Amino acid sequence: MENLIALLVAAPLLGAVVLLCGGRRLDRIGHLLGTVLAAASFVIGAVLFVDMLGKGAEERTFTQHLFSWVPVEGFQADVGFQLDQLSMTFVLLISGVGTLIHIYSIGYMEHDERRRRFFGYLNLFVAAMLLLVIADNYLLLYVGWEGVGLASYLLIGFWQHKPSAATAAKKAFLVNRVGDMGLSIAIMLMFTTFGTFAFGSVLPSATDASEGKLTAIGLMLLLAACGKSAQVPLQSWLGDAMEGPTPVSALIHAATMVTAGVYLIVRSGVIFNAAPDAQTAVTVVGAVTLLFGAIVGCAKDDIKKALAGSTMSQIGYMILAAGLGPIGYVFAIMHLVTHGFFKAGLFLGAGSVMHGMNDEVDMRKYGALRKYMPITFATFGLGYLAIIGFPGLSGFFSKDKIIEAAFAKGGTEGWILGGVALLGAAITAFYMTRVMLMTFFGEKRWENDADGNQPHPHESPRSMTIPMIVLAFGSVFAGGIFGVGDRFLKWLEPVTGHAEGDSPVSAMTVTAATMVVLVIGVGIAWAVYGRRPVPAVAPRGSLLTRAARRDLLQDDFNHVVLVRGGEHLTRSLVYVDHTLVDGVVNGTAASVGGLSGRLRKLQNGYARTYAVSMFGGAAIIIAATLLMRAV
Amino acid sequence: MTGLAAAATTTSTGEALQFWVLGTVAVIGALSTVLMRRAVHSALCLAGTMIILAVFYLANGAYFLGIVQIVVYTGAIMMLFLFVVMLVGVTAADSLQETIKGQRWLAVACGLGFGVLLIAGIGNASLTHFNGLGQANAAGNVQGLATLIFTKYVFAFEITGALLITAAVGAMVLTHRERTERAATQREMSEARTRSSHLPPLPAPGVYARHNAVDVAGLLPDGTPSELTVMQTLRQRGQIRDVSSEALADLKALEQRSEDRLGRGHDSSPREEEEAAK
Amino acid sequence: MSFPLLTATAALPAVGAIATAAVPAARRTAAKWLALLVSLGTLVLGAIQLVRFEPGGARYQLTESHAWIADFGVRYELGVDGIGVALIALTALLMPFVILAGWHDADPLETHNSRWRPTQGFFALILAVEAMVILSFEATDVFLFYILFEAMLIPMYFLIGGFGDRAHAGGDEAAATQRSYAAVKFLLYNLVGGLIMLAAVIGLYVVAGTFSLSEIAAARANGSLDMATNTERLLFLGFFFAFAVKAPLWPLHTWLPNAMGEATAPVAVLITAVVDKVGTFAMLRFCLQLFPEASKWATPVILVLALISIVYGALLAVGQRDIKRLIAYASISHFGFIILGIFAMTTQGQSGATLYMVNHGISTAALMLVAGFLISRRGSRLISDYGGVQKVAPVLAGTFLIGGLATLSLPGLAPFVSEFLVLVGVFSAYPVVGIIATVGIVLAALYVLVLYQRTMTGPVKESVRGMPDLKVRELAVVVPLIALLVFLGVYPKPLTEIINPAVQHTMSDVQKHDPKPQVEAVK
Amino acid sequence: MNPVNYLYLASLLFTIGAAGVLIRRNAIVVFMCVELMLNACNLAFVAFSRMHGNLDGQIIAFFTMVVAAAEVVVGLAIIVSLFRARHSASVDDASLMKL
Repeated sequence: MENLIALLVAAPLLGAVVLLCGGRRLDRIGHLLGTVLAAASFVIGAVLFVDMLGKGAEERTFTQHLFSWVPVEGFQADVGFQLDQLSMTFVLLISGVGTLIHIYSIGYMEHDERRRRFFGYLNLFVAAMLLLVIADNYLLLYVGWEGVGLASYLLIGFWQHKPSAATAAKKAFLVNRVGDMGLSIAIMLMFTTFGTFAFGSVLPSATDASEGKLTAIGLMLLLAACGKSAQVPLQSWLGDAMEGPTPVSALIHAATMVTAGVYLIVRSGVIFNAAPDAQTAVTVVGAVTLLFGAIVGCAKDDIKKALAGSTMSQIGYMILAAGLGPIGYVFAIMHLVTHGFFKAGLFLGAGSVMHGMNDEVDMRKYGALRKYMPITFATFGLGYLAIIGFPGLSGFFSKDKIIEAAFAKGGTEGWILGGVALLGAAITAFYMTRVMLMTFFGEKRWENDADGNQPHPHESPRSMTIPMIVLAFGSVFAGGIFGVGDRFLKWLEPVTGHAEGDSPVSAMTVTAATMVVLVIGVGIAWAVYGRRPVPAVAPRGSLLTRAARRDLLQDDFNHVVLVRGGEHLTRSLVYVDHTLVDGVVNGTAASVGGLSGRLRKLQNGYARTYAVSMFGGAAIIIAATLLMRAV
Repeated sequence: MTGLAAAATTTSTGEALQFWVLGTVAVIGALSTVLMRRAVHSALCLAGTMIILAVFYLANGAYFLGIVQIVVYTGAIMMLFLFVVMLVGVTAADSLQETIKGQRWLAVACGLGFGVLLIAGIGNASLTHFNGLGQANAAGNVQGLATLIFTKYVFAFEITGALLITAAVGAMVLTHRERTERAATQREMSEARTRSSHLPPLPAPGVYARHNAVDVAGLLPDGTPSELTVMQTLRQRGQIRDVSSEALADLKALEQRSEDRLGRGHDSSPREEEEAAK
Repeated sequence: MSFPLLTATAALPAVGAIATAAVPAARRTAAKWLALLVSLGTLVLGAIQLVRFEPGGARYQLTESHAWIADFGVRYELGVDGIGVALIALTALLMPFVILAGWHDADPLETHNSRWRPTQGFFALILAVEAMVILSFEATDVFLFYILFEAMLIPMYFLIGGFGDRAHAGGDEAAATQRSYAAVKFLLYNLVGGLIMLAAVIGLYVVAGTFSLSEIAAARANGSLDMATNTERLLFLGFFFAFAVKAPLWPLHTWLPNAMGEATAPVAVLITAVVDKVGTFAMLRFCLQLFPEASKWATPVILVLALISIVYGALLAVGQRDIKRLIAYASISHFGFIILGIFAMTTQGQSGATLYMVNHGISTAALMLVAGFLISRRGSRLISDYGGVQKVAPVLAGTFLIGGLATLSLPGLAPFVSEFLVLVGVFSAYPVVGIIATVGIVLAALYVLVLYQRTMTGPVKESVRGMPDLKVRELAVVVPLIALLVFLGVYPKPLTEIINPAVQHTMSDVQKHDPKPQVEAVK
Repeated sequence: MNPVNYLYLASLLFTIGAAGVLIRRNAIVVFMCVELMLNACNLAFVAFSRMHGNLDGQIIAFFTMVVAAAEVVVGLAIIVSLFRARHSASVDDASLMKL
């Protein structure tokens, strides 16, 4: 049974290779092939899951060693897989949501002539993401880590003819590379500290290492997580990544890839547990991003960018939870899974709306769509309720637990983190209500597109609505299934460990507070966007709004400091290379040339002159010989 | 074989006398070779020096070389030189004026330095012990050389043979002129002649001239000298003597003198001015 | 006596070069096929070497030794260790692709007269370079190596100066001027390095009394050869300078962008993927083995220079406007990594560096040759003349992207393995250096993606409209290279197994050991 | 008299010949001076032969003569063809050995 693990990756990888190398012949069946292979992965995952359930908690770790990858003396990197409860959770999420989005894409990309290639990239992504979560060592994880980065790059830039898409793709890859730098340094640190980087060796012996080393490793892992999960300060790529096709945003930039950072931190929990400073850094990053994303999400008029801000913010919750240590690991993962459902559903809903509105993304040009797209409205609405934490839906269970855990951190820290988490919940309620109201309620503010076509909103084809319905089910019930009876906690505890914090406030109080802020958030949003008509042109807004529209000036900072600064740096270096470094070389050559120009005049062409120098030379040699003999 | 004994260990008074007298002559001959303005004189001086050297060879017990020096070197090689000198122009005298700046200074300085160094080197070396050639020449000098040449140096000897052949071929190649086009037939030559401006026979040397030497160009009817009348070799050497102005100069000198005598110093006729301008 | 495999591997292309040069003017195509067949034959011989080489056996294998210049103790001594055999395999492997890629690069123009035979010359020169490079990887006699090290400049000079891109922004006149400038610069720069090395070679002979690597090593081992510290340092610097020019290391790099920019793409590949490797190879084989103490003495400075190379090369690559010069600067950055790995003096660093040499050869060849195909279509090397190629020639764009991804060391492709090994090796010995070097991987992503974005994406430019996609010949060049990149990225073990023992020997030469991990981790 | 004097004479003649090569412009005279130098060498060889008591020196002198003969043949041929081409036997006229 354990030998099936490799097939999890192999199936979609095969799909990617066949679809990308197969050429036009596969255009007609490419999308089906891709979907089938993604589904195969899910089936294998489910089989393994069932098998795993049948075993005791201690025997639930499956391993498979394929071959020795890079053996160089002490450096032994293997290609081997480890499938435990944590990985299993991810495998099911990735292959499950992945398959749904494959199905959705069949309809969404129907009119794109490069659909085959799109499915190839999607398969590549699924393969890399699965590799990431089932790798049994950090280096192989790194392969998957960069692999998803590549797939993300290819998919964001899928519509390459748009310069904005190409730029966004490049930006995503570059920012991720900065994070990857962290991961590679972390691996190097592990190698020098432990002599290995396999989970099975590093994690059990982590506590033997000095705290300084562990803090360094932890911070580097955090840097990696920031890059991949779009956390401050490496969050700037996520908003731009919305240039990609919407299924991509749903799968990669909402449900799976961006949560890889959370996986990394939870997986390395032992290291963080022993390095409190690193943990604090994680919580700070999570808390800051939580607010940052939420504020950005409030100001965006582009529906996908608003959702992207929301993603950032929700992952901030997860990172915050992961930073809390054993109190929060399980809830981080639980929120990750529920978020995977409802955020994917929301994005697919957004895609469905865009599909019906001539690819218009500005919410100010939507309005009153609930009558035209009932299924989309329903599924989007359920996702909305889930994300704001409406009692009984999945977001309620997972987010509530995180807020509780934040308070349970204890001390001033606990109060601050808990407060931030509560505030975040309020803002979440606000911006999601805003999205909901601007899109589905109010009156029509539709406009013709650039080609003058009038929008004809209609419900999407079945291949698109079915995945949305399935995800909506997940959004509604996942939390209940996981949360009731602490099923999810028991499932994951053997891997991540769990501890109950000593919360200064009771669980009931937290839940009540959450409900209060939720109502406040929804209320404000309704007051602003529900009671009066939404202007079709965005008002100037307050200073904060304007800053938030520009990602809180982060992009301006990047542009001025990194882009412009980098341009100046490279330009001046090119100049230096040309004039200074090469100048020395050419100068030497020129001076030698000048000198020989002078010396050349000695060559007057008269043989007799040359004879004199020969004769003189002979005389000098004789003199030298005599002198040598004399000495 | 009396000379042999004398050359063996010591130098006789006779040899010393011979050395000092002939050596002086040899040095003078060498200097003359360098300093004579005419190549033919240089060649003759060199030949003299070489003969003296042949005598020295004999005195040093190198009988074979002495003879070879006279027969081959002086007899054959110097004659070859003389031939070429003839070809190039036996009467041509070189200017000894130096044209390259500093060349003479440097040459003299280098020569002096070189000579001084050589002589100092020889003086420095301990060359007191003389073995003499008595033993080596015991079976005869020619036989001794032959033994060496055909045993120890046989390869070198063979190679010099090849060298000589190569040299002979090389000389032929260098001096031989390949005819690059078909030889003109008599008809073509006559046609060319007809088209040229020299239909009548070419002037003979000395026609209308005041000299009958071969290197003096004949005068054309209008009084200008025609170089065509001089043989090609002289033309190429640039050895055409121009005597056209000599007569005028003579005439002018004559007139000058008569004028001086008649006391008409500064009053000259238009005709004279015209001639002076020429 | 057994079959002289090493001599044969070098002799085959040498003979092939002469034969190709002798092909009559009218039989151009025959010359091409001949060159291709010879290079394939060499590849077979290289593969036999790889198979016959026993990783666990003696340090130098398949050795041959004949007296050559007896008076100076110069011998014709050949032998390969794991590093050499890997690089020979790389050289033999790349040549057929170089020849195939340059199939039409040297066709005579209409204006040339019929006796002009550039095609024969081009392929003969390529084979001559191959012969000399292979022999230099095999030479275990310092003098023999020196001669080859210098001699390979001659065919390279003619390849750079004689054959350029068909179209040039400044017209034929400017193209010829710049080409000859580049060729002369290449030649002079390397000759200066070689001259200094010659002095050091003679110095070594004076000190050691022999040119034989094995004899010197033996003399060092039994203590009969004890160099004075200063002597050793001077000799080391003499050797290192020549290799640093060839490699090239900052600030001796400026000849490379000119040479690679002006040469045709196959020749540029020859420069950076094959000839320059001789420099880094020689650092590993000669500098470390002959002068271990001096190498350790110079390490800090060399590490700093290598770091500068990495960052500086990458930054300059970002600032380039010319595709080929960009790749050249990228190569400078990569050579910085290789030198860093060599002088980290850890097993991982040196194994990684050797692997890097092989992988860089393949990845640069892939990227450069595709760039060459691109340039040959449009006749311009300027990045700004392209845009949206992806739309009209997707296969070309795809292969270009894969070449670029290999250049930026994407995991799963071969260069990643080597780059990571180098980084780990450096980091375990010099953590700060390792961290700074890691910045290089971000910059690598920057220049590759900027290049890809500007040429391949965006709206289709008028000038690239109707550009044909890769043809069969071009695919035959690119696809095997990419397959190899993937294979070596996933399963580099066959190579590392050959390289590791050789690196162990080098490590024992310099008497260094890998630092021990602080914690004994459970297994 | 000491036979070393022959060596002094030889070096004197050699130096004179060398000076002649440097000073004279007429190719034929230059060539003659070269011959003078060769003869001076021969004299030295003969004297050495006597000094060492074997005939090797004479052999060398003999070979020198042979080579000189060959040299003269070729050299004069060159002078003649040079003269034909340039109508001059001056060595300074053939000053094309410069850029």
